Amino acid sequence: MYTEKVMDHFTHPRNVGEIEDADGVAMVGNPICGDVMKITIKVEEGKIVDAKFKTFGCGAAIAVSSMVTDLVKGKTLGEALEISNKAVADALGGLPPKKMHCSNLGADALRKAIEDYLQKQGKELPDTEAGSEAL
Amino acid sequence: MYTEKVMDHFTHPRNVGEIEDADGVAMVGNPICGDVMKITIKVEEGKIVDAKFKTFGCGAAIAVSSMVTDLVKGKTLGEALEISNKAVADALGGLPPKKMHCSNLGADALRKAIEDYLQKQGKELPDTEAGSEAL
Amino acid sequence: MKFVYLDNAATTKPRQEVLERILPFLGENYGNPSSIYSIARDAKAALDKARGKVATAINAHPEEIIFTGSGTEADNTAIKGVAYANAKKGNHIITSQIEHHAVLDSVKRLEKRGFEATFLPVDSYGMVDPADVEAAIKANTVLISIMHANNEVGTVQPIEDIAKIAKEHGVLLHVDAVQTTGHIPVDVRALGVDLLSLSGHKFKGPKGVGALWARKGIKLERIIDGGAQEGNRRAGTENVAGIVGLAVALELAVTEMEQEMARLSKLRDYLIEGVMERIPYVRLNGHPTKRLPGNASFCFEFIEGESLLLSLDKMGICGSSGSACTSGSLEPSHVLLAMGLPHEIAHGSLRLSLGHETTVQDVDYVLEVLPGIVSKLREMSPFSVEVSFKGDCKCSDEHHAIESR
Amino acid sequence: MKFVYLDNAATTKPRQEVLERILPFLGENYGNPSSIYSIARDAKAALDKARGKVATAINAHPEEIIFTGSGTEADNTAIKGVAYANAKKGNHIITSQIEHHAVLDSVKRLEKRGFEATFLPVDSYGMVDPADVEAAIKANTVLISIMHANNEVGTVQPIEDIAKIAKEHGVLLHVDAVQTTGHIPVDVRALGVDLLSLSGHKFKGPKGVGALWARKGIKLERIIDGGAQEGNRRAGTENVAGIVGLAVALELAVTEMEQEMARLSKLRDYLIEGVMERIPYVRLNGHPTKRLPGNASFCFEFIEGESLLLSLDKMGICGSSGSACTSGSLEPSHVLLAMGLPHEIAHGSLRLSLGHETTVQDVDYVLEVLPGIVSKLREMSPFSVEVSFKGDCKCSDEHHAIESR
Ligand SMILES: Cc1ncc(COP(=O)(O)O)c(C=O)c1O
Ligand SMILES: Cc1ncc(COP(=O)(O)O)c(C=O)c1O
Repeated sequence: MYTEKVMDHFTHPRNVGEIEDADGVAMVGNPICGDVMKITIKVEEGKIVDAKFKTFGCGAAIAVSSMVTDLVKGKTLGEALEISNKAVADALGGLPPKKMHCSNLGADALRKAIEDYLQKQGKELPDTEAGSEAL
Repeated sequence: MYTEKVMDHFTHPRNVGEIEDADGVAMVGNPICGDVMKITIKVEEGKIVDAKFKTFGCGAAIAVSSMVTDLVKGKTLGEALEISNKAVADALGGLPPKKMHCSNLGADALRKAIEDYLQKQGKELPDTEAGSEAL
Repeated sequence: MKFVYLDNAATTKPRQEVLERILPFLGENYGNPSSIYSIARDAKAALDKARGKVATAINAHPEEIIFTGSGTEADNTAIKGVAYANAKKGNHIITSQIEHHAVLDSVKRLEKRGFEATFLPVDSYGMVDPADVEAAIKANTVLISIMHANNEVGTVQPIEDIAKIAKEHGVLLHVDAVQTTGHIPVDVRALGVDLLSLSGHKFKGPKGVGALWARKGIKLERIIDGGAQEGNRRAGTENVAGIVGLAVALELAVTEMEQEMARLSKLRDYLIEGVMERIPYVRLNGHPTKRLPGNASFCFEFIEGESLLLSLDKMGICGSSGSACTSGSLEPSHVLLAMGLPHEIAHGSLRLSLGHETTVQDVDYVLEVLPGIVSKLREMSPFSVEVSFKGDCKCSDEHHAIESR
Repeated sequence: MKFVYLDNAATTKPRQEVLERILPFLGENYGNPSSIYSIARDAKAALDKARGKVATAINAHPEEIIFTGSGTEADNTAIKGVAYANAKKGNHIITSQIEHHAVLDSVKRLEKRGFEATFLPVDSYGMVDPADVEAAIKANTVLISIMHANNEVGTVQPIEDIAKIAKEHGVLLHVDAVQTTGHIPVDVRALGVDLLSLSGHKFKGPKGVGALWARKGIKLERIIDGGAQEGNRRAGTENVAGIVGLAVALELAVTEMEQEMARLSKLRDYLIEGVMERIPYVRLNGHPTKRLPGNASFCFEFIEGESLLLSLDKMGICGSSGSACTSGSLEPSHVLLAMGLPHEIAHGSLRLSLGHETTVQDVDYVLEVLPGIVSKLREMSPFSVEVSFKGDCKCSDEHHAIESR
């Protein structure tokens, strides 16, 4: 069902928790559907220096959360915004087809957390392709 | 499926053949249905002294033919007329339900052979119960 | 690693005795029961013997037993078979919201074919109220189908009471006894029902073979047409090995039933109590006493069932969940929802079903391992933290309103 | 006593290799493929592997394979499944008079549900004329179902030609390949068909498991409703052991096919020639060359099939007959009748079907024993004597008029 990579991230999830003085916070998903992801990020000089997650959801949802928080660390906001749900799934060696939609919310959560950060800073969310340079 | 008695009569059928100068002959059944029985009898002094059969049909039909010709030998015509299809089946230890109707024609054949004999003699078929004494 | 199989409601390990009795029919005794030569007659005799055993086990007549390819097929045959054969009498069917999909989907199929259906609600224990059954009966009702015990939460239904009502109103009653046959007494005459489904793999027989009992005289249309097998009620060359295996397994299960019921009920209660004691924010699903001897079903708040199952699997424990993720659908278990559980609680369900091999050591191991797993998942959950701050368990209602902020 | 099994068209002896591969799934590997823990995933993997093997064997995609509980169920699923799912397009179905009852009775069931059917005739060899198929197609025709080879007389049908016609007219074509799969090449793409049924026990797999291949994109309604197994196309816990066994058996059959076809065809012709030489008043049923490698089917005039079978059984020879007595109905084989044989001749049919274990010694034994059995039964027959007096075989027509005199 799940790849070894998924099982590794599920069994040993990276970056579990909440950053107390987070610069950006987001929670996506819906408990009614069975998947909720909360991401907190710490931003320094345009770079994500830390990211943590808390997730209510299936194995895929947890692995995705772990992977996305791992992937994003050290990236600029622009780079981080380029990470797609598909890229996270690929980094995990793929997800079962039926999990691609419901549990693959990592990139969405990350994006919302960045949005939250930018909003707090009074900045606009950049147009991903063109605007990433501006950050 | 079949009792041992049926299989015995099927494997070693008694009285196969045709009596050449038979006193009574009958053929019952229908090849379209898969069962035809021909019985020839020899009558002496109101008694059936010999009976033979030829049968086209299934194992049950052959066993029934063998059994009825065996049962009837030495019997008076009256006694012979009392033999029912059911009695033949019972003598064989029973027949599978679906064989009771299509293949259990021995007594019918015997009766017709006796009728044939009586007709040739210019006699009437007796009323089985009451008339048997008269023969 | 330890291996603790607690998913006996999903399927069971075939008994060694079953395997031994099956083997000849996968080898030397390969005759087709419909043929007439000696090895075929042996196969036919084995079928007859199996039919007799199943009949004895449920207090029925052998010719009332129809072997099928699964419990699901038995349910389909009962419901569609009765509905079509009795369509002139009426076209209304009553069932419950907590039936297995084999029943629910059969009834829904009939709805698409012009039949009418009522899906009765259940109470918070998953119990059908016989009064609801009676109230639902209409002039055109031909069939009621209520399960003997529910596969997810283990609640045993008041079948005798429903049977009395059905009889009074001249309506046929089908009972899906897939979870009860071989586990608790199933006596078709004592229950007073008209049709009953069972499945081999639920009582240590092989998978892919079931049986439908239909009271003599009941009109039933075949759903699988073809040869004259099974008294013209189910066509297809018989799974002789499977049928023999089912019958042997059922015979053994019935022999040991009284003892096993006592043993398992005790073990189940030990497990339930142990879990409830050790883990906060947990609910027992199903009826506290009127439940299957082997069924323990819980909802753990703030966590999701699939990740719970995966974590248990890592520790060698096999269980199941009504979470949407495990069913392949988007919705959590229709049974838990029908019992009134909110979606997010239903997602956190765990069914541990005990069986013949389950020992007290197995249960102890679960009690040792499960609390840690639940804690770890809760630590990972965005909800449990809030909860532990607030220190009460009512917060679950708020979850409906969660949005990204 | 000698034992010569010549009823391989009825069922076959499972291979030792099949048994060995099945066993773990009746024991340690008992997981339910729908569950998520490790032993369940093993069962799921075994199913996937089996699906892949079957797909490879018939040149299909794995996800196009639906495992069923028999060849009969596969036929039912194909015919009813397509008919219901495409009911909006049309309601006319074309089939032949010589189909297996699984097909015939499925079509007849649909007739009772408002569908319309055409049952095409065959020639004296049991061959369907593709021109008849084309002529029968109407604007509302949605499905054609023609068997690949007939089970009684072995005639192989011109499926490619029929497939071309079906495609031209945009009508789906189902093929019952239960008698051909594993015996002669079955390549669904080369045949150009849309659905195809097969059954495990006909090629040395276990009984009670079959498969339907349905080309991707074909709308198919389930006939067994319930769980989401088999891609939502056939509900019910899978017969994992049976499915694994079917796949292994098919794989082996395909590997050996070329060699076995050559060997069996030779053996079959040796048997046919031997019988025709040694026994008078005998007819070969089916096509002389376009026939299954293992099928030899005869009619012996003046005698009845069941008594022939019983006599053969006494000598350790297993065969079958289209006689009414062996079918449990009052009519002899519908196949022989459709080919124009009179009833009384059809009653005297004998099918000897050769298989993997059949040796030349077996055939020699039959050739040694059969003439004596036929003679003995003919001596007992009221017809054969007349015939031997007359010395010709036309007399059979008179038999219709026989009455007691
Ligand atoms: C041509 C044909 N179709 C269908 C079937 C039915 O298959 P099964 O025996 O698996 O039900 C058979 C064999 O009985 C057959 O020969
Ligand atoms: C209550 C109930 N009914 C029906 C079924 C279906 O039986 P089977 O698995 O044999 O298809 C099951 C099990 O899956 C069940 O638990």
